[in-house]
Amino acid sequence: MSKKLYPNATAALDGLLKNDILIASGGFGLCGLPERLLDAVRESGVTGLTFVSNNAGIDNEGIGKLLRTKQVRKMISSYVGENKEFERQYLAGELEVEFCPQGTLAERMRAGGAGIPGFYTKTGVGTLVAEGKEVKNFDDQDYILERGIVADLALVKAWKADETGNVVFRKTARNFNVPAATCGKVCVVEVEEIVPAGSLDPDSIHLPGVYVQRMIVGAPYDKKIEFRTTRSREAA
Amino acid sequence: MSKKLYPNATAALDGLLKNDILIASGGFGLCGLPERLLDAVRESGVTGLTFVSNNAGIDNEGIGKLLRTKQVRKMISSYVGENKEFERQYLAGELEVEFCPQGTLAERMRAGGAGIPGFYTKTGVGTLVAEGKEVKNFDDQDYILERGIVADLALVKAWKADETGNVVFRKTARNFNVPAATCGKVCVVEVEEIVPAGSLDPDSIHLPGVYVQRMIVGAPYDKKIEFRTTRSREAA
Amino acid sequence: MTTHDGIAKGWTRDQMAARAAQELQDGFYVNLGIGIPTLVANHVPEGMTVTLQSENGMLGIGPFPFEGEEDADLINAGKQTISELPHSAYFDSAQSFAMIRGGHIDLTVLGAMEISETGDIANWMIPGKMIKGMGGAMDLVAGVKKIIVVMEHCAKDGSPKFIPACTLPLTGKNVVDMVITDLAVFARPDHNSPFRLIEMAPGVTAEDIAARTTAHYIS
Amino acid sequence: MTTHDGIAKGWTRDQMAARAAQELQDGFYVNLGIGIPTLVANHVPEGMTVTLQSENGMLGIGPFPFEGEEDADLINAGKQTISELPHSAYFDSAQSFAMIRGGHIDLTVLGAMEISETGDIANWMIPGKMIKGMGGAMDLVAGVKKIIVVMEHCAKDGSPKFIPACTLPLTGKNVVDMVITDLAVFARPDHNSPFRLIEMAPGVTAEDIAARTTAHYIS
Repeated sequence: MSKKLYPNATAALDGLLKNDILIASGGFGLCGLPERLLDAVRESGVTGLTFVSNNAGIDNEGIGKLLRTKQVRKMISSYVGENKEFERQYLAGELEVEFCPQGTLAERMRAGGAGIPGFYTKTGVGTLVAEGKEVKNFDDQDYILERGIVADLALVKAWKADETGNVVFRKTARNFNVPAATCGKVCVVEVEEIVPAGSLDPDSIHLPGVYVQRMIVGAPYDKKIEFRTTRSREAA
Repeated sequence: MSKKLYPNATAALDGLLKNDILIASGGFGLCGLPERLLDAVRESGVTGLTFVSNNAGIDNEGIGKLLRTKQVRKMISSYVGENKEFERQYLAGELEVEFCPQGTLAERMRAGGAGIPGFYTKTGVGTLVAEGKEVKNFDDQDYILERGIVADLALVKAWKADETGNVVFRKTARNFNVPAATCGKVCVVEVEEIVPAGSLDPDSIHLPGVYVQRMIVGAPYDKKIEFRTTRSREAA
Repeated sequence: MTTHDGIAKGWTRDQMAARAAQELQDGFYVNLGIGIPTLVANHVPEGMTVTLQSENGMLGIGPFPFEGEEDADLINAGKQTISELPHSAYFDSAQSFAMIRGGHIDLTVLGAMEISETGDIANWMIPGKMIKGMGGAMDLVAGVKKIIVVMEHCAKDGSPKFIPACTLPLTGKNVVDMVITDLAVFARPDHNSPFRLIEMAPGVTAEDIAARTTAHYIS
Repeated sequence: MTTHDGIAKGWTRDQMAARAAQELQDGFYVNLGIGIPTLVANHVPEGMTVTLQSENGMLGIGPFPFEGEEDADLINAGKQTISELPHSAYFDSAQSFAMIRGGHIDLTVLGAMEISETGDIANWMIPGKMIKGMGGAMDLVAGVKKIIVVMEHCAKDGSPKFIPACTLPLTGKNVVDMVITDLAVFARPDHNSPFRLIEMAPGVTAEDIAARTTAHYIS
C-alpha cells in the first residue's frame, strides 16, 4: 500500500506542527476546505500560526475554529467576510491581517512553489496594496513587486489520489488547493478516496505526486454549502 | 458547428500574418509541433519573423523549413541542435539567436500570458544568461529579472478540442503548447479531432477555450520520431 | 422606480443590467460581479454565445441547479451553488487569475461605491468600518479588457457617487471604461479620454444628471 | 577500462552510474541527464521506489517501448521514445520547470565539461564552437535539491576537468554537491564547504588523484 498514506489526520501531521509556523491552506469558502487536517491542527494546540488562505472560514468552520481557540496570530487572505469571531479579534487588535488581492495571493503561492521569489503585477497599483512595495515601469506601465510565498506546511483537500500521490480535484473544489500544495515545504493532502496506481488518467493529473508528501482518507464528508441557490423544476 | 473552426491552416491564419511579427510556437523537438500551421506560415511568404520556440526544428521539419526560406530573423530558444541550415545561417550572421534556459523560456511565456511583465529566478545567475539583466537579492540569495513574453501570434498543436475551443493534449506532446497558447495575442490551434461540446471532462481541460481564437483539424498526421529507441520483447 | 429628489423615473436594477448586456458581443468571455451585475446573465441576446467566468476556477457557469441537485463542490465566486454546461472547464485559482490578469477576459461588470472622473474605482473598503477584503476585485479591474460599473447614481444620502476624485480607498486607478447608473450611461473610448454622457433614462434630463454628478464629463 | 597515463584501472561508465545510484533514497524524484546519467536508472536498488522526471513534461518515465509500440507523443528530454508507468503523470513545460525551479526534485545526475573547486559547473558551450543551447541544464542545476556530476576525470588530452576555476562559460555557479569520475568521488555537505575526496576506484591512489586534479579538495 501507499508509503505516503497515514491512518488519520493527527498521524499525518505528526512532527510537522510547531508554534508560529506558516501554513498554506486550500479552499474557497467552505468549498474544497481541508477540514480534517484543520481539525487536527486545532486539536494539536499549536499557537501563533500564520495562515495563508483565501478566506478565514466562517464562524464554526475551517480556520474559524482555530480563531475561536486563539491559535492564529495572522491571516494572509483576500476576503474574510462572514465571521464574527474574526471580526471581534481583528477589531480588538488580537489578530493581524494582511489583505492580498485574490489573484495576487494565488500567484504568490504558485510563485513560491515554482522557485520565484518575486514577480510584478498591475493588480493593486495606485491602491493601499501598493504601499511599501517596489514600483517598476515596464513598457510605459507601472507594476508592483509581489513576493512568492513558501509555507512551512500546506494543507490540501482533494477528491482522489492514487497510491503514489497523484491527485485530482472535483469541479470548483480545486481552487486554491493546487497553489497551496505547491508552496508547502511539506504538503499533506486529505482525499475522499485512494485508488490504485493506474486508475487515474496520466493526462489528467491536477497535482503530480512529487508535490504530495503525506495523505489521509478523510471520508465520509458531509460537505457544507454556504449559500444554497436553486431554481425550481417548474420554471425550467 | 464551431464558430472558431476554420477549413484549413491558410484560412485560419488569414489576417494574422505580417512581416516582422513575434510568433510563439509549441512543441518539443518534433513532439507536439504545429506542423500544418508552420507550413502555412511558410507558404504565406511573410519574412523577418521572430520565433519563440524551445527548438528550431530539424533540417526539413518545423521551423527548420522556414529557416530554409529565410523567413526567420531571430530565434528565442533553449536548444537548437540537429539543424545544419540553422548552423550555417547562425555562423554567417544571417540569423539572430537569443538562448534562454528552457525553464525560464517556459515561464516567460506563461508570465506573458498571465499579465506578469517580469519575474525573478535563480536560473542563470552568475552565467552569460545574467548579462545585462537586473540582479536582486531576496533572503540572501541572488536572482535575475526575466521578462514575460507576449507574442503577436501563438501556434499550437493539440490532440482534441471541443467545438468551443476547450483543448486537451496527449502525453508529452503537451510541453510548450500550453505556455505558448497563453502568451499569444491570438492563438490558433491545430487538432487531431474536434469533438462535440460535452465530450471532454470539464475537470480535465488542459487549455480552456478562452485562450483559443481559431482552430483547424490537421489530421491525418504522420507523426515523426526523432530518436526511435526500443527494447526487444525477448529482453523483457 | 428609484426616486432621486424629484426625478420620478430612472432605470430599474434589471434595466441597468439589460443596458450592460448591450455591451456583450458574440463569443465574449465575461466575469460578472455580485448583485446587479449577476442579472446581466439574464439579458444575453438570443443567438449570442457568451461564456461566464467565475474567478474561483470555472469557465461556463450554468444556471442555479434544480432543487435537490446542489453540489457543494460547484459554487460561484459568491459561494452560491451553480450548475455546469456542456462546455464548462474547471481550473485552479492561479490559472483563473492568470486568465484575468493576462487580459483574456473580455468584459467584467461590477458594482462600486465611488467612481472618479479619471476612471478610478472604490468598492472594497470604508475606513472605520469592518474590512472584509478586496477578494478578486482588484485583479479584475487591473486585468480585464473592458470594465463596466453598474451602480446607483447617488448614495442613500443623495450624494453623488460619480465624483472628481474618490474619497474611499481605491480598488483600481484609471481602469473604468463605462459607468451605468439608474439615471445615465457614461463611457470613454480609452483611458486617456474623459467620460462622455451617452444615454439617459427615459424622462431624465441632462440638467438632472448635471445636478447629481460632481465628476466632470462631456455631455 | 580507461587508461589515464599509467593508471590501469578506473570505474567503467556503468560503475560510475552505479556509484551515483548509491545516492538515491526511497521515494526520491529524480531527473537524469543524457549519457552516463541515464544509466543510473539501471541501478536503482531492489525494493526502492524512485520516480524519474523528464523536463519535457512527465513524472514516472518507463523503459524504452517494445518494438512496434513507439509513440511519437511519448518522448523523454533526449527526444527518445519511452513508455509510461501506472503512476505516470504528464504536464506542460511551465509546470515541469516550476517543479524543478521550486526545489521539488530531489536529485539530478548530469555530465559536465568542467567543475570548479567551488562547485561551479560548465557543460553547455565551448567558445568558438557551434552553440546548441543550454536546454534545461541551467534550470536543473539552479533548482534541484542535490546536484551530482558524473564525468571522466580528465579530458581526452589528459587535462584535469576538476579545476580551481572553470575556463568555459558556466551553466551554474556554486551548485554542485558531488562529483563522480572514473577515478574518484568528491563530495561536500553544503555550498559553503570545500569538496572532500571520499572514495577512489580500486587500485587508484590518492597520489594518482592529486596528480590529475588541479582543484583544491580535502583528502
